Amino acid sequence: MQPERPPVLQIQNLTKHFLGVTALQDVSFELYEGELLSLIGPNGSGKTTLFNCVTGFLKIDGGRVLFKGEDISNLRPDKIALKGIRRTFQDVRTFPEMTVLENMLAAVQQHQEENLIARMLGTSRIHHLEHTATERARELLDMVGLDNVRHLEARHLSYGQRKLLEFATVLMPDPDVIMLDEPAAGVSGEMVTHMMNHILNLNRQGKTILLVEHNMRLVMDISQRIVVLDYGRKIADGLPRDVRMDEKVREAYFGH
Amino acid sequence: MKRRIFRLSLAVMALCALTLVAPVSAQDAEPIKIGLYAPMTGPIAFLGEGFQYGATLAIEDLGGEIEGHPLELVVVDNKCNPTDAVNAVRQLIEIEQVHVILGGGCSSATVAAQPIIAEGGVPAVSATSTSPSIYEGMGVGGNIWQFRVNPDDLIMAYAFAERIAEGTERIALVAENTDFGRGALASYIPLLQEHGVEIVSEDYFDLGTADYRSALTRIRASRPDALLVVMTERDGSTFMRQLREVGIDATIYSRGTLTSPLFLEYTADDPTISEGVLEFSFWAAGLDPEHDQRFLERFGTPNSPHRGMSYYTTRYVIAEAIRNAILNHGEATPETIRQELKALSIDTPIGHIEFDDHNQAYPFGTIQTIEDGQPVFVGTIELRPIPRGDEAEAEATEVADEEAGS
Amino acid sequence: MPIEVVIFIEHIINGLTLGAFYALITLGLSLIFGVARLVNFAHGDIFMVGGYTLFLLLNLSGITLPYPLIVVLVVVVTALVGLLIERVVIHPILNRSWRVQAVATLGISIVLQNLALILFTSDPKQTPTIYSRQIIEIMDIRISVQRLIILVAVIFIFLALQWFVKHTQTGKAMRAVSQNREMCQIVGIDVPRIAMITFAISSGLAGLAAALMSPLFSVMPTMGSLLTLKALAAVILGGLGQVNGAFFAAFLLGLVEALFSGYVSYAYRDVVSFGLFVLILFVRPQGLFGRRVGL
Amino acid sequence: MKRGVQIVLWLLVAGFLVILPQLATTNYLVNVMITTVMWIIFALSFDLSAGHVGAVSLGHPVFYGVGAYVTALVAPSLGLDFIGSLLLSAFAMGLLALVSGIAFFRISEVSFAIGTLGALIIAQLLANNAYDITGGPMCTQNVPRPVLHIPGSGPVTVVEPVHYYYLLLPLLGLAILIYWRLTQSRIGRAFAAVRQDEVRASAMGIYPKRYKLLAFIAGAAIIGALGSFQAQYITVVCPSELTISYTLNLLIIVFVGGAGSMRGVILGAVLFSLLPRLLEIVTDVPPAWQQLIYGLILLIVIRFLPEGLDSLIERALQRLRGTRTEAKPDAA
Repeated sequence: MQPERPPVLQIQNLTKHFLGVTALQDVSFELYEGELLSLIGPNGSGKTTLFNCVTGFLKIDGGRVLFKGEDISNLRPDKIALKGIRRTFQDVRTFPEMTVLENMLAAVQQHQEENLIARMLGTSRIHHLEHTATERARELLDMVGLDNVRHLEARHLSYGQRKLLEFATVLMPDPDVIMLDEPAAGVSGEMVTHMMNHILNLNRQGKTILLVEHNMRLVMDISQRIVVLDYGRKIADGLPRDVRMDEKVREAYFGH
Repeated sequence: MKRRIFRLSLAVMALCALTLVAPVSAQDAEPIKIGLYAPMTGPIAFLGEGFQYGATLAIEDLGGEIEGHPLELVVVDNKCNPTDAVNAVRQLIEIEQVHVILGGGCSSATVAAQPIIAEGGVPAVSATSTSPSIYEGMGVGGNIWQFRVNPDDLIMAYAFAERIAEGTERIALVAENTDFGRGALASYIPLLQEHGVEIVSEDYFDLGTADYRSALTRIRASRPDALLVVMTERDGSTFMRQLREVGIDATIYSRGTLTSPLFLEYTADDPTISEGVLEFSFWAAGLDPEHDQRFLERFGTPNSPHRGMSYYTTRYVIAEAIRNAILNHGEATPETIRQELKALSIDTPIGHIEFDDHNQAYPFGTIQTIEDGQPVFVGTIELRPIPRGDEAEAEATEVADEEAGS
Repeated sequence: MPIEVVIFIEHIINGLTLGAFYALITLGLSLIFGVARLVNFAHGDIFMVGGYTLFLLLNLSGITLPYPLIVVLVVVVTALVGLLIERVVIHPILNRSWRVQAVATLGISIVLQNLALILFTSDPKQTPTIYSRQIIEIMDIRISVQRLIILVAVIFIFLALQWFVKHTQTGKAMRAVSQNREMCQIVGIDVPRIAMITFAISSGLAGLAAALMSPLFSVMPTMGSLLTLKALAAVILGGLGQVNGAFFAAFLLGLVEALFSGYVSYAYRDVVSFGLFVLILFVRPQGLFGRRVGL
Repeated sequence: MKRGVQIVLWLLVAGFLVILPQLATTNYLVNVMITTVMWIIFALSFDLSAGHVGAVSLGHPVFYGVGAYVTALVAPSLGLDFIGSLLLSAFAMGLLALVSGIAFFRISEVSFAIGTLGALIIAQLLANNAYDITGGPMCTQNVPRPVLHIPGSGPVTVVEPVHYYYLLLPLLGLAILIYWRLTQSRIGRAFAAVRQDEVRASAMGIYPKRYKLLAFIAGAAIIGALGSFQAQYITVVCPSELTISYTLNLLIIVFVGGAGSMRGVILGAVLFSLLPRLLEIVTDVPPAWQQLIYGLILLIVIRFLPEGLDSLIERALQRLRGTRTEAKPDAA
């Protein structure tokens, strides 16, 4: 479908069991550079499990995950993050006792590859990095409209604000792949549009995005391609309008 | 909020001040301060408590004064650890400026306090620390300020091991896992072996142990003729209850406390528990029955080795040295008290007290038993200086030969 | 029967009674952890309060109460003490992190222990009952009736607790809260109230343990300290919050300790039990009977 | 605060600490100062993991006690001097923390806390029972005192508490420096991230175990050195150096002062060390009452000042600066 662009993320025959229950069965698909791909499916279809398997939070029982051709199956989550795959969480995770700005800065620990001693002594290079990071953080906060609350601790933010903050932190290191787990869940209608616009803008700037969403209608307009999961199996993979018409998808969603 | 807490803490402090500060009676002559450092909190607070009882009663019996100088007891908590012991002793010497120090209570505290006492130049008298290792450092060993009234484990083991060996072939050793228990058994084991007694088991119990049955089952299975029990009253009473429950009928030798009035009170519901126990110590209830009675009346709790030794040490040894210091030197200073301790020669209910060149005294060894639930004083044994260190090995055989010959 | 076998049986009995001691303490501790995620370092001190209550009730001037009535009174008193502690200290910090709560219970422990030291001195108090001196002899094994009472009581209490959480309204709510606290708040279960009731029950269980066990030992201010740590080890080994798991872990600890100290050494007994505890955690971080919690 | 002002303030504090013992009239007071400084170091090293990465190691005194034993039992046979012994104990405890940390960080939160407490109990029992090696309850005695080689004069054995105090001060400086650099730098941010949400920290490329180990090892090395100092100061090392009551004290200090705050922890340690002296001297409060008062203070602070006494200072400072204070709900 996007033959001229190389795949960034290849998911091959991914299988995962929980205490004998199959959560994912032989799921395969590719994510191409610059693509906005949505992963949809009813509750319990294995979307979040797949996210956790790709990002290393769950051990994979079968199959593998390739990132830019390199096998990253069962690597530690932090290593996968440092390779350039960043994710958000469905239940919104921010560091509650850090300020908004500190939350942003904490997202670029990978700039600190050099040894701990240098970091402890605070060499001038570190100071420089810190300065650049702060500038970038403020740009991003400005974009999502949180710059004015940057000195507030995250626990004092509203739910919607925290979603935006989590979204912004993912962008901090300028990752190759952005994985968003239901970014619009639990926020008000106005905020949903707001969020979807941000995602669309990001994709237009050339970012590769993998989006998990329960609500099919939300993603129809913005996605370039859609993968549908049901009971841990891939049941459809294609353009939004094709998927919408797919018999199996309709059955999974509406029970016909 | 701040104000609320401030007020609260003020209230707490005021409360403490009101209830705890006792009015000090003013007398003309300069008061003489006796400092006591012992564990007053934590799992072995009972030791410190006992010391305090004994010293308090002794001061009361002295009429609260010596030659017109009022006596004052200052108590500090050494929590039975070296750090707090150093703190406590420094506080006694430098802040309270006491004239003489009583205590230790446990050897980790006593040992750590030694350099501070030597450096501070205040005489210190130990009444119950039985660790042989303290002997080496005292007197000619370097620390001229430390004295010890009670005999140490080696001195006692020399006298008692032989008694135990009469009629005992197999013995099980039981001790609390402290300097007291470990130290005593370390002294007895080689001597018992020398006398040809087979040691069938050796058990150490941490303080506050609740359940002894597993060890007792094992000991019963190994069929010893005798047990040597080295425990204080508190753990000893629980141990003996369970020993009777399991049904071990060997002779019980006790090094410490199993026949003391305090022990009998702990086992008052079943006086047969310590029936027939043979106890070796340097203090026994029968030595001074009238005093035991007074102790019970004064504190509502009976006498014990710790309580008694603290009393006698304060009442006779410390008080006498203070008196002599005043009479012979005109005033009681740490230095004059030390000189008079060194020169002391006095007959007391616990025997004749006179310090050797290592500042060690040799009171009576005592033997006591329980008959029909009552303590029966069997008699005293004369304790003597014993060979130590390098000479010990050589002389040990010599002594054995001598005794074999007599 | 050969003597070795009799001795082995006796060691097993020793292990079971030791396990029963630990289990009695562990039940309440595990219950309150399950429901309120509270690590109660003061549990052993409430046990100690129970011991002193028993001592006072046994020595009432003039009246001699029957032992079963005394046991009930001790349970009531400790449950009330628990209620008081919950209201004054725990309740206001119910939503704080477990660290803060644990430190608060340490504060309670310090206060209770020193209060006991001031009120009763460190002299051990004896609390013998007519059963602690009655001894039964079977196959050359001598055991006091009090121990048998404890063995029977612990099983009875365990079953009663099972019934309680399965068949009563409060019990069911307790179980629900321990399984999913957030969900309970959403469906309208009064979680703080359940936590309060659980704390009272847990304290009552500590009191019951004291009323049954103290006659064999003695009552003193520090009697609960080490026991709390052993019981905490059992709670964690059992899988945090799994009351049944903790119960069996307590017996496991008792048996291991009895056999080790019976056949090898007493001085190293706690090295073995705590060493075993730590080693099992390395291999199974979720405890013996706990399930690994996912993301 | 401007960097310049900060440096001046630190210099003032350092100067004060240097002059302080000269004001003391007795060795007892100097000893109180030494104990106070030791508690500050002890508490700072504990707070590194408990307050910053959220791993409450209730077994922390293991590194203190074993560090002391290493100096008492091993250092003399290697012929090490004061500094050498300190380094040996620090290194040995850092290594022990690395090895035990790899195992203990398999478990977390409550299990970690109780598991490490189990390790402390084991350590104390071993020290008590290994009679032939450690002397058991009779302690390891006669640990050599530090001998300093001052140019111009011969070797001098340190005996006076004042001199010990000056030997201890650099250790305090080092502990504060390590604590400050670890928690104020970007590493500190990673610590906070790990404490607040391990899962999210991993998703951001932070390996939680690495930072937990870092805090654990740094704390262990500092406290190992302090244990070594203690051994050479008291000259006796007993199993009671591995007591649980040290853990209790640490928790009181850190939680009354304010976990995760250097100022709070130092304040807590100073109050903890000086309060009993005041109670002893001013009102002659018996020891059991003292302990009772500690317990009550702890409960009162936890109830009314969730973030410790430090939050009082923080509020006062904010008022001083005139910055608008954002309402902080009492939740931790």
